Amino acid sequence: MVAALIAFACVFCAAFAPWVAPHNPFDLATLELSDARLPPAWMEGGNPAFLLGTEDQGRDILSALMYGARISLAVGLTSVALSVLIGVVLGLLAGFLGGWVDAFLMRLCDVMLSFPPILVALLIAGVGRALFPNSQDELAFGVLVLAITLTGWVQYARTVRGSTLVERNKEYVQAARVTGVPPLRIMRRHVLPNVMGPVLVLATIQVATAIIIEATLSFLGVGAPITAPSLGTLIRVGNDYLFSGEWWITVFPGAMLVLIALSVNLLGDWLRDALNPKLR
Amino acid sequence: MAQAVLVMVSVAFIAFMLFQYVGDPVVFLLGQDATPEQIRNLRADLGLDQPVVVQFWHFLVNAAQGEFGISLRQGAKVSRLIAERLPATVELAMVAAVLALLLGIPMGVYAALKRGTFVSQLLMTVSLLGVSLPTFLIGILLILVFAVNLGWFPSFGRGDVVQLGWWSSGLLTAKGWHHIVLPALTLAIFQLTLIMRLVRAEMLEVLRTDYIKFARARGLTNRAVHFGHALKNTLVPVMTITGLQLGGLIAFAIITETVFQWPGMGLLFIQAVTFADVPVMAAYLCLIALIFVVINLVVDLLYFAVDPRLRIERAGAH
Amino acid sequence: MSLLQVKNLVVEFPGRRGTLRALDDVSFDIAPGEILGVVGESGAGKSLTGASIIGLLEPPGRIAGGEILLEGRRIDDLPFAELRKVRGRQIGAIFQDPLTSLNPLYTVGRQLTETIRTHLPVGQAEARERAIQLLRDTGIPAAEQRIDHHPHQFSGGMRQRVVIALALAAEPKLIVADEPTTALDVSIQAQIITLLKRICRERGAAVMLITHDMGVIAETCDRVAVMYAGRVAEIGPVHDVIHRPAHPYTAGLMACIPDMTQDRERLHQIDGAMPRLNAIPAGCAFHPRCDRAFDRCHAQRPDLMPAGTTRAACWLHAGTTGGAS
Amino acid sequence: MSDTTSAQALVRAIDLAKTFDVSAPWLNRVLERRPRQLLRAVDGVSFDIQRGQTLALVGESGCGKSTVARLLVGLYAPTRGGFQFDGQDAHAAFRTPQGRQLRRRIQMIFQDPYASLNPRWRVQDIVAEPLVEHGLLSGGGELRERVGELLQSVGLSPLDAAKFPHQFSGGQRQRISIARALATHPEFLVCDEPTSALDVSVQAQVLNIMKDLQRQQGLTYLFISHNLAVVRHVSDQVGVMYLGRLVELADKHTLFDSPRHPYTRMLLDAIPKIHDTGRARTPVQGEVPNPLDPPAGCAFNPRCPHANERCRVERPVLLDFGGARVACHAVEEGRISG
Amino acid sequence: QTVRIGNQGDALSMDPHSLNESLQLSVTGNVYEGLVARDKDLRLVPALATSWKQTSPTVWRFELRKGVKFHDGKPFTADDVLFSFARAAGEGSDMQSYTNDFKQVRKVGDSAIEIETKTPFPILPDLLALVYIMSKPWAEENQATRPVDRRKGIENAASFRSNGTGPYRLRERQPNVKTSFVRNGSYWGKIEGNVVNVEYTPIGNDATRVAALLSGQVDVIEPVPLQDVARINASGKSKVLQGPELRTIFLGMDQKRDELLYSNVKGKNPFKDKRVRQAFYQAIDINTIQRVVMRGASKPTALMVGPGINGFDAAMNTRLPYDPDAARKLLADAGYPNGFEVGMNCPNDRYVNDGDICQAVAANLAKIGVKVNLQAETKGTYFPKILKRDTSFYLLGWTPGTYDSHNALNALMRCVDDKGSGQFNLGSYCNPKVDELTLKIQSETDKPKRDAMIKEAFKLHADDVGHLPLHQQALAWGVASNVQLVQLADNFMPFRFMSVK
Ligand SMILES: Nc1ncnc2c1ncn2[C@@H]1O[C@H](COP(=O)(O)OP(=O)(O)OP(=O)(O)O)[C@@H](O)[C@H]1O
Ligand SMILES: Nc1ncnc2c1ncn2[C@@H]1O[C@H](COP(=O)(O)OP(=O)(O)OP(=O)(O)O)[C@@H](O)[C@H]1O
Ligand SMILES: [Mg+2]
Ligand SMILES: [Mg+2]
Repeated sequence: MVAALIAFACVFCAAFAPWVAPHNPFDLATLELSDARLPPAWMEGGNPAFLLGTEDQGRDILSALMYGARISLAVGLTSVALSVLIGVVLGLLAGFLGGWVDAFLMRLCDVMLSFPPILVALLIAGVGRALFPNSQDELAFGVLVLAITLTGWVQYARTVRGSTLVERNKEYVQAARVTGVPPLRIMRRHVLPNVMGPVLVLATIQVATAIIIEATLSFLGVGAPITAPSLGTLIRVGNDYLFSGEWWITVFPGAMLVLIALSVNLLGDWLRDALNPKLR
Repeated sequence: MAQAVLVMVSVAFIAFMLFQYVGDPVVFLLGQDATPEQIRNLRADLGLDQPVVVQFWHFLVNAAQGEFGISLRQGAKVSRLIAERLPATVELAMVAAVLALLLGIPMGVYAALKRGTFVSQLLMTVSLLGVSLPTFLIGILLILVFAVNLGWFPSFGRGDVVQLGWWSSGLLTAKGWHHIVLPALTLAIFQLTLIMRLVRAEMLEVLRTDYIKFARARGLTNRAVHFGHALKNTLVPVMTITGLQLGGLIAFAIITETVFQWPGMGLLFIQAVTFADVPVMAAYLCLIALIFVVINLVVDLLYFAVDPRLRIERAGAH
Repeated sequence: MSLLQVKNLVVEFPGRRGTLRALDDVSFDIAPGEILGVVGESGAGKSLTGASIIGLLEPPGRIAGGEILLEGRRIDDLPFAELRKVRGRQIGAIFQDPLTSLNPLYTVGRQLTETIRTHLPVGQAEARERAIQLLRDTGIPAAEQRIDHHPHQFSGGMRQRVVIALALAAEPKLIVADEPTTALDVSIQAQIITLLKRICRERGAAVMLITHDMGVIAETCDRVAVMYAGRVAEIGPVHDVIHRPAHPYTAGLMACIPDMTQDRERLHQIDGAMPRLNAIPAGCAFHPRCDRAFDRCHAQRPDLMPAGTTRAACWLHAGTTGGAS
Repeated sequence: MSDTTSAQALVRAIDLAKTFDVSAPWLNRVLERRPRQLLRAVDGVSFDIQRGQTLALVGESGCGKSTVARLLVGLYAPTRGGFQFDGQDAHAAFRTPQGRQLRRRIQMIFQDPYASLNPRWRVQDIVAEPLVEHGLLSGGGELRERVGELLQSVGLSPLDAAKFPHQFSGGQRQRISIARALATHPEFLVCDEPTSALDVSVQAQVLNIMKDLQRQQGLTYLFISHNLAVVRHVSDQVGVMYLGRLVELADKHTLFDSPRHPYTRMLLDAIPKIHDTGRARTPVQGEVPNPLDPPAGCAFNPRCPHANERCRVERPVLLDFGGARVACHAVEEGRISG
Repeated sequence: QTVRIGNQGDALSMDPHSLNESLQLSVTGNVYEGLVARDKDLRLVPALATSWKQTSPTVWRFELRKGVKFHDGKPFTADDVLFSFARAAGEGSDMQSYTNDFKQVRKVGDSAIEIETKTPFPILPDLLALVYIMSKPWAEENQATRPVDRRKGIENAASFRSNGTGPYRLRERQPNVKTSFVRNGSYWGKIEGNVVNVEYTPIGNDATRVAALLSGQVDVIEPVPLQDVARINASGKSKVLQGPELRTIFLGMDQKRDELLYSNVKGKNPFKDKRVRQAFYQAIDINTIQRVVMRGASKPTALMVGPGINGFDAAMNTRLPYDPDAARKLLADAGYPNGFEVGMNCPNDRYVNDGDICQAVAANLAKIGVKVNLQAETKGTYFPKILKRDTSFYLLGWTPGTYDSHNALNALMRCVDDKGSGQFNLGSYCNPKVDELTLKIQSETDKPKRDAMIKEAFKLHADDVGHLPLHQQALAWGVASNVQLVQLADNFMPFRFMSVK
């Protein structure tokens, strides 16, 4: 329960970062390089203005955390939402229509699966950057989201296809068919809501995974822009300072990531219960 | 087989299309003082001035003969480069997989059997940590603690290797084992968590089935019920996922190999990406696809071995 | 002395919204070699009764009161290791679905020998011998070969025979059979019931047969218990319960069954539905559906009382012996 | 059964057949050198149902009863033969735009009251779906009213419309299914084991409602069950199926009083008689054969006490024997008396 | 005595002519030698040539050292020199830039050669230090007469094995894993250090490399990430050797296009206005960058070349003062009182803390109202992009391969043509006077005169604010306490100066 509270507080801060954060870490004009790498306020040399210390450009870690979590969450949630969308639609089609549509889509999944996610993300990110050189930040996010989306949808497609195959043969679907409801509407109104359970569970895990992939892409040099650091970027940057004793640059974002993963999981559990009519 | 080939060709094609955007290898092949003419010549020499489709065709023709062309960066046959690197990655992935299974399955079983106890809840929470920390961070932390501060394990490389034909094995020397511990652990952590959670979920599912209830009703010992009956049935679905994850293991090896300077294919690939070395990248991806296909095949066979329901029925049972 | 005695058994499910009392004060006994039928509406608590006896209540369900005695020894509070020795050895069990009752990954032989060797001090070879004999006894042709087959290679009826063989493997004195034929074909049903009856008689095992099918009960059992909303409504010799039901619920139930011998335009029906466990009315649980209910039924809960040749939990019979509890 | 009435039969199944391809995927088949496997779930079934009458189909599990039902409601297209509804070829009509009209007139009630209602929909929406789908009603108020009426007609309260299926007992759920099926004023209801999953007491409730509705609205039923007692209660005619074929088709009384086909007799014998407590029976031995690999000749011959050489080679066809149509060599040859 | 070296990268090949890159040449330079060499202060010293002189403006004569033997025992001859120069100039070689101006190389007797150049060539010997000499017979025996033929992927013996005259022999080569060297017992000269075996391992990841040093798995690492310097020094087991490097880091601006590619200023190019360039210059707080980002390990510079390069003049090395107010004013004067927006390209894995420098610069510029859209990316995509001049504002570093200012002038400051002038002048800065001077400098043989011309060209460039020089980054090598070595400003790491206690 306490964990849930802390976790949701984190997410809240992330969502409303511009209003709660003490500084704006994305506004380069406010950065003072001379404030760089200050330790947390309670340590020797800390500055009370920067509660959790600063990173290597003088950004306030606390504010950067909030803004970064916002980006990470945005990237995580959008990409997961998109992959859910793609995956669910394709999975439904494959499962419901069967035949060559199914065969084709499942081969496509095989192909996608044989690209490890990081690789696909790496490639897409590379391609995206090449296609939109000197892209604005938003575009960079677009590319990131796309990269993570394209790696993520396969799982949903497979899951949904599996459950669709089961649901399709349930009697309530047949009842709708007997009534003459067209297949697409059956899929949308009958099958879809009943296959979303596992999808949601998967999605909550995937949000965390998406954030990690984003961080890993940062590690490999194709992540979010460094002027608007995401959690992943912060961790990656902080990573360089682990040996030099400036642990706070990476530890706080890491903890934040764990907290987010935790809260998203809790959210998922709650959502699953909330969406289940039997528990209403 | 046909499907496998199809998958691989599409992988190669997609890869090839994408790589055109990854960068320009020529920039790195020549020193800073190279003249524009030199650059033009080199580009022509490498065939990089040809349309992508033509390049892909050449690649395919080569690939069909088991040749993946020539690394732009290293000027060596890609097949040789990969053959050199393959053993390191495979050994790493295998050790990691074994580690993940050996730790993940018992932990999952424990969490399922002792559901609700403090330890199992702790396991579940800590496991969340395993999936929500990036591999590279875990790797660096392990190095910091075990290599630098405690000095128990080396921080990079493979240690001594023994050549067995073209296969170089680090698993035959004490030093090799010493070196593989940290990277394998790093690589295993994510999978371990996944396997543990999966085993737990499946186990709970199986424990609810009628045949478990019936086994209990027959008065079998707890051990026989949990391990003889429940666990084996749990492993059937776990196998599929694990198979798929093994492919993921090799992918995640990219990061691990980077962090631990493990001379495997992932490192080769990352270096190739940095220098836009298209043939190496394409070959790597094809190989990953191949491994994936093979793993799938093996999993199917294993399925066959474990689950009698899938065996072809002979001698009419009905 | 009776083989099994169930005294005032109470089973509860603690839940978030309070504790659910699923079995309330259930008492009956079974004599050695006797076949007791248990009937009742779905959800009446038949399976729970069976599960309590073999100690397989699923958590969070627990026995909250009463006791269960096997040959005079209490078995409901045994430690796990002791309880395990009772299961299979003293009490065998058969469940509804023969397909899911068998572990699909092991041959039936392995499952049989495993059970035998868990309870009896015999070697592998002898256990196998016994297993084959058991299969033979349950009417499986070519038992020597079939013993090495996997469950999926058997048809539904044969699987149920295997399940019966498994339940009998350690020669228990009591078999709890929870709807052993519901999942089976009409024609196979009769075979299985006949088999069960025969083999228990041969081995002198008592049976608690849980089913919905009054026909099966009528044909097979010596005595029958009718359950309603977690309580025993009526218990008595099978012929009497069927032909002279003392409890209105039993009567209603009998009348619901379509008759093979006479035509009726409408079936008799008991209006309404069995109450949910969390909303059991005060007094007799059946009173809202009972057309013979009177004031006392609304207020006071009846216990089993003698009603002619049977015992029924109904105030209508309070006068017959002149005593209520 | 007289042929004169069959001209006006509302439902006519003519040599209906359905074959499923249950072969392994193409690749596996090639690799493992296995032939294509066909499963004849229904193999030439013909019957008529008069308006306002009930035909019951009985038989063991897997004999093709449900497949017949699905053929009739258009869930499957027949491999062979056809089905005429009110004089028109139904399967041709299902494919045309007018098919919607036909679908309105034919509805189905399913076996499992737990699976046949979408767990995420409210009863209101479930019952209203056919109405909306066929454009019969649209306005919210009107719709709600009609759903209320329908629920009332099956003995539920209009207030139940706001609940979810899981809040109902099995019998109540089955009533919701019936309400849904009745929404479009169908003429023909296919009921696939509507009470098999229910308790006797609940079963009585459902059967009574079905009978009441038939009386009030002149519904025609195809009633599928393996419970002969139930069948005897609801039907006018009974068809006995074995392995995809009709082996006996007769008027209810004829069939129950003087069953001819050995399989019918076996089924009747298998019913435990509630009034003969303690009677010992010797049930027919043997098990249902594998439909993938049906026995040659009469499919019942391995279990039949009267089987002879002819039964093992030649397939019997349905022949008329004094009001009953039976497919059995033994009956034809008079080896079994009527 | 063994020294284990962990380096960021690996030599791509052992072939001394296959790539003109300092790491490769640094590694192969232990095995091979040129006619001349550089000492600890980067001054030219005799190597395989004992002396050299200009016999005419276009002819240089080199006396070859006698009695030198290759590792395989064959004697070193003039033929080997001719062969090697031809090989370096030939197909597949990346060393052509060093030999482009040769007209002919002649043998003069058995122990001297003459090089005739197309034009007078004052700095020829400087160029030859990196053109390593191979054995002709060995190359012929091993089919290695040409550097790797990339088209066929034919790697020849020279890629894996080597046969030079240098102080160390190659013992074993596992590309990207480990390369080991052993002391050449029959070296012609004196080897200062006492190291017998050298194991060279590439370790790409910074943290891993540092960990390897700290845990004692390697003895020398290069480079040390600046943030870890303190930690290493504090460890007691190793220390960081820091020193100036020749490479100059600077920013370039697109001064050619009439409208910037990545800016909100439409219809004109602000960078064409010197005031804007100067405003940028003065807005950058290089001292804070030096202190915080570089942790003191850099030398702010006003020149495009650093100390150690021919033509560097310390007197000229004074930056315009950091003055944001002046910068704002300059911007306003130029017509941008509210600043403007511009895209900036930056590598994040090429130079020391390159991404951080760019961020700091962007933050500095933000304070004068210029909004910088920074795109920091890996070198793999960065270089192809900026080399296509697909940039408005970029960061680059340059080490003149010839240790001479002319190289920098030619590559960075000349007007761009398609023959190679201004090849890295990616913002197309163009001042005809600088161009003219550069041409003259190339063939001026009189040193003082030449230096004066270099000085003048640099002055012109500085007055134009053609680029924004930032600093020379410092070298940082991590060295175990028991190892002694010499750090050269060109970042070469000759094993012969290494000793183990
Ligand atoms: N785990 C549980 N938690 C809460 N209630 C339960 C649980 N298991 C059973 N019950 C309740 O206990 C009651 C009795 O269940 P039981 O399974 O004994 O019924 P039954 O008579 O066997 O019915 P059926 O004929 O359907 O098998 C039911 O009303 C059921 O809802
Ligand atoms: N979609 C299908 N694909 C393949 N085979 C099928 C399909 N549907 C039914 N079958 C097979 O056809 C045969 C007849 O099935 P059907 O469902 O009609 O039997 P049933 O008489 O309704 O049985 P039950 O009493 O169990 O409902 C069975 O062997 C079944 O396995
Ligand atoms: Mg039950
Ligand atoms: Mg059916």
